[in-house]
Amino acid sequence: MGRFVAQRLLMLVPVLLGVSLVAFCIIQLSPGDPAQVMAGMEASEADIEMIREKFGLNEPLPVQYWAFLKGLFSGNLVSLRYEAPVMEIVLPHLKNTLILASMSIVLAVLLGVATGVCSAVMRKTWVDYLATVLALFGVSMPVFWWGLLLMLLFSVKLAWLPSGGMGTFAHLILPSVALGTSSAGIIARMTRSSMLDVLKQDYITTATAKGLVRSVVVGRHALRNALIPTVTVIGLQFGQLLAGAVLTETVFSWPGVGRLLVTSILSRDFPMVQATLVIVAALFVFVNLAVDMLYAVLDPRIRYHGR
Amino acid sequence: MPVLEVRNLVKHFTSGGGLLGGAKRVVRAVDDVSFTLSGNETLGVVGESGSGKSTLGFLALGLLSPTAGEIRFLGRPVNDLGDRENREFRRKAQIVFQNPFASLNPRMTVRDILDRVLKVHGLPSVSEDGEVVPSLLREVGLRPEHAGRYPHEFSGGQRQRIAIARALASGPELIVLDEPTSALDVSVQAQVLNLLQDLQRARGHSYLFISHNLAVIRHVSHRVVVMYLGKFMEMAPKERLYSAPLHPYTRALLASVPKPFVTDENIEDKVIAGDIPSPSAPPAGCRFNTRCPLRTPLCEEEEPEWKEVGKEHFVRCHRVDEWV
Amino acid sequence: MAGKPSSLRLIFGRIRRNPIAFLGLLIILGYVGMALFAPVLAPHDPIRQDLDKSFAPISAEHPLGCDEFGRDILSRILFGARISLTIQVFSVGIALFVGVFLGAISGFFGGWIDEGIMRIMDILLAFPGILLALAIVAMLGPDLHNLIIAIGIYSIPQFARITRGSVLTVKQNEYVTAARAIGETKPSVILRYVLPNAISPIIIQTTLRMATVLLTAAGLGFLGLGVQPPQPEWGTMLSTARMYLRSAPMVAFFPGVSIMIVVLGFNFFGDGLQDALNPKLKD
Amino acid sequence: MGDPILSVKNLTVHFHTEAGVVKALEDVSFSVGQGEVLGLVGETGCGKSVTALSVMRLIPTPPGRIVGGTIHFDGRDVLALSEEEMRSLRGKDMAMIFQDPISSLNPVFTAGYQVEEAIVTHEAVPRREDLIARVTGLFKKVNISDPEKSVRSYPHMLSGGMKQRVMIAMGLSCSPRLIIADEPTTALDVSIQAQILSLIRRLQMEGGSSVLLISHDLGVIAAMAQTVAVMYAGSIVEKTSVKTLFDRPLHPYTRGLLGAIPRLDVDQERLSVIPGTLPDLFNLPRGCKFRERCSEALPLCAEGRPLLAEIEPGHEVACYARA
Repeated sequence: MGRFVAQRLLMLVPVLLGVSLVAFCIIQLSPGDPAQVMAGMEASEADIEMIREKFGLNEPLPVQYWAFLKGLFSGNLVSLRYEAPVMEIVLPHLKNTLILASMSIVLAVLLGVATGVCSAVMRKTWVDYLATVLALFGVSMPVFWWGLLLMLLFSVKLAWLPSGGMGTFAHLILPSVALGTSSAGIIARMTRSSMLDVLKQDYITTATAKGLVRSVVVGRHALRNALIPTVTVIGLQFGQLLAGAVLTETVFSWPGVGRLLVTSILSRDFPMVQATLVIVAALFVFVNLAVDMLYAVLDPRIRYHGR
Repeated sequence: MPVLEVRNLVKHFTSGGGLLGGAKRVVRAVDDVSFTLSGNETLGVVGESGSGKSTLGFLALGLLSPTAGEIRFLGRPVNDLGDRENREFRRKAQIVFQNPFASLNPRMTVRDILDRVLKVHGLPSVSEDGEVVPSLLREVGLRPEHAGRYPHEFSGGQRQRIAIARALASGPELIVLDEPTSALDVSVQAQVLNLLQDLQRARGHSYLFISHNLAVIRHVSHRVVVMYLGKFMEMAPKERLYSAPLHPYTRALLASVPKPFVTDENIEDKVIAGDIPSPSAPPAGCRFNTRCPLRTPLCEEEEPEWKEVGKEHFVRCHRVDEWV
Repeated sequence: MAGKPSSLRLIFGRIRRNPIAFLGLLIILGYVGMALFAPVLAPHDPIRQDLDKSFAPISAEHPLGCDEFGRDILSRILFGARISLTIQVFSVGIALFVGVFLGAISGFFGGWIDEGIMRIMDILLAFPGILLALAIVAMLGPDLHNLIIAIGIYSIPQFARITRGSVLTVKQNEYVTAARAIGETKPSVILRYVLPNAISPIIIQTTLRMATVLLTAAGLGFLGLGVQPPQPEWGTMLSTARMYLRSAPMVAFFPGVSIMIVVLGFNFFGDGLQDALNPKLKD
Repeated sequence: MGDPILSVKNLTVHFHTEAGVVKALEDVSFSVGQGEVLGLVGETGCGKSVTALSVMRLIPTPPGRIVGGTIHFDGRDVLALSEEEMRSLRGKDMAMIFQDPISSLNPVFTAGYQVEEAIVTHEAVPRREDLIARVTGLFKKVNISDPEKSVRSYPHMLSGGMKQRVMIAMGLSCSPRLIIADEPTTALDVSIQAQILSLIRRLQMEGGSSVLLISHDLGVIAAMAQTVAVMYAGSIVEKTSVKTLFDRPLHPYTRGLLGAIPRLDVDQERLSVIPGTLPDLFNLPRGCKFRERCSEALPLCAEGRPLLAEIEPGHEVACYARA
């Protein structure tokens, strides 16, 4: 198991380097002069020169990349808008996003797995059809519009819940429901299909043939196996939630990393954009690593052999 | 000149290793085997799982490259053929697989399947006996009207006939048959085995017939070789191998097959004890020593020689001289 | 084991018998019709402003009412379908072409080619969901072309992965080895034996991807990073309508509903297609 | 022998699929006596596995449906039992061993746990140590190497032969009166097959259970069974003692089958074949199902289905040419 973890960690290195390179390129590959892009169209020649100086844009690219990497962690990379080291800004926002995403994933998993299991067990009944349609609705709902609808109903019309901002638990409810809906739908579909797959396996017949009650056959023998592929999907959904946060946070004025990213893009705060992208991607990569570990716990075949 | 000559052939599969891939494991799938196959001859290769018999077939066709050793096809080394020679080799050496449900492209009609062989080798689609595809189909006992159908419209036995027709299409000198009847029912198996024998009589090609079924091997082969964990244990003309087997493994194997008639013998008395060891960790010394009832201390230490004990009869056993 | 390939008629029959999938198909057809015939169907110019009619309610002349600049919402929705369909077709087209190519050679050849391609895909996939598209748009600047490129690139890894997986499965089949044994060249093995049998998951992914792509494009529009106003892109329309949510909620309602229905159509159809192309899940 | 432990009468099973109705079983009747080993032999599609699953009431429904006939186990009407009554029968009084030990064990639970489960479902075993001791004892009984370690092993860590032993231990755990073994050695190597067959035989002799043994391999049947029923396309065509069947087969299909087997002990110039293929189960022909492949078919054979009839004492055949 230790070696398995070490192996996975080592495989992350090139991915993380690649991620930082992509973020770094965002400025470099923009059409035109990077300094001009960062300064904006109306900037004076002097402003542009200052930016060029400040970000070392005259240096050769590898040097710039190295400086960028160092700057990310040393505090040398400074936000144009906040005029503070990027990390100092990103990390508090990240915490807020994690609160939102965690709540959403909990909702999505509870709802999705339960729906998926019911759907599979009651296959081809009205329960299954209803669950299928609901799940597909969930997947198809544009998160920003769904958020607006929820806000319209629960805060504008009914005034039960706050329409935006962060503070109490009540503030968390609407954004996390809006954000988690689509993931719940995807998890439900995945659970259903892997459950159907597992229910056809020979070992399920074996379990029935030895006289186990149906609930044990389904709840223990089938679910345990069906969860293995579902866990991967849940990991990927966590990434989707981080990304979906960009939209949800904008709708609900949630002070998270998603909104930070959008405002930074709109205000051409490129160091901020780069830092946000790197941090979110790195987080996602580590979540996937954690999912791989969980996978190994669930599946003894991987636990002993590695993959 | 023999059709196929194999000398000291070795194939190792390596898994793991690398930077952090864990302990390197080497499976010695085929370990130092030699044999020849003459024209119009059938060599039966029999063994249990992990014996390396299928790997041997793939090696013989150049579908896998050997770790060591030499394969000559019609006198030419297979390992370093030029482009043209390689094409020639592909034309003259063919294969029929075990599972007729997986060995035919489901998206091609029977005609397409057979035509492709002709096209790849630039063979004419019309010969002096008329069109090639219908005559191939007739030859394997199908009807020419079947040409326009897709594989899934046929039963397992019929599909295996199509696979055989594909192998015949390029006029091969050697056909490797990799468990060609193992997926078929007994009554269909009999049809296919008879067909294979008829085709050999008519065309004179050679078969390398791979199977786990000792009775099928007896029925079709001229000579038989018994494999165990990558090694040849015994090779002999069919009559000798089945009437006077010398290797303890061959004997035990023959005894443990349930016979289709009622005997007074008990199945209990015929059992070879123990599991087949993993091919990635074969026992030292003689590979059969962990299960051999006649094992001596020597068998656990030293690998026996591949000895010729009679005409065309080879055995790999330390104690073979005691019962020759 | 190689299953029997389902004929088009059989697949269509299965879709016909699946009400959800069939509804999806109807929605898609309706949507494509809307996009194609928008100039004929639309009662008004989608761009021309008429401030007198600002927030005009639903009427015979303006079946869905007017927005803050007095533009006819129905016409904007109809022309919006054109924009979304354009984005969908071109971006999925790019992704399909590049992704299937990369996935096929990756899965077929394996080894370092596979390692290399898949590590690059891993890097792209490390930016979840809309983020990669967002980053690319941020880099190139927001307009229709860049949006198509951005969404196209962000969809490539999905197609590459699906294709690779499918090719790996198909490659196991003995008919692929048999093709090598009769002397087929590698390109011929890929094109004649592997890809035709690996196509089902790719088709399904294409349908489902159409849904995701529309959501992403609309999302970018909503953030102000998509197609720019006054173009009637649905997400962009929502973004401005949002400011009048309390006073004129219907203006935000219609573009949202349009997005949802079309996405639903593709998801319904894709889901049904999944069942129709994989009869193993059926009895 | 007394009353049979299992008695199946006129069992008819249909499968409703997208392509039509498969008549998987038609009027299948047989019985298994106390302590008897009945062999059910036939080729793919003959319905032998469907028969086994029907007895356990494990036919997936839909698409499968038992449309007619009765199954009595120890005098009780199996088809009339409630689901709960049936459940308490399964694994306790009748147990099943499946063909493929690799896919028949749940990969995420240990071998020992899966056997434990079979016990605690039917019996109250208050102490955990007793339970583990009992499972370890079962593992010893079926000759699993290193039983103490194997109970804690996951299925993928065991060889195919060992997995099948675990399945047998599971089947035996509550000392069932009937064991249904569906091709128990088909997935195994020859040398392992011999081990498993001899194990089943030893356990059957010791425990006195009855066995319904299903196989396509006439060799396995000859080695194991006392009575044999030969199935073809959903019907039993011949039923008699194992000795009579191999010495004096009467049904043309049985004869053809025996002639088609390559022999280990004698040279055969050519195998005799049964021409043609299995009839389409979606669309069975009128008359005898074997008629189109039969060299002895009479005009009568196209008229109706021949029924199983006792042609000589203890020898039943369904054939007009023998009547």
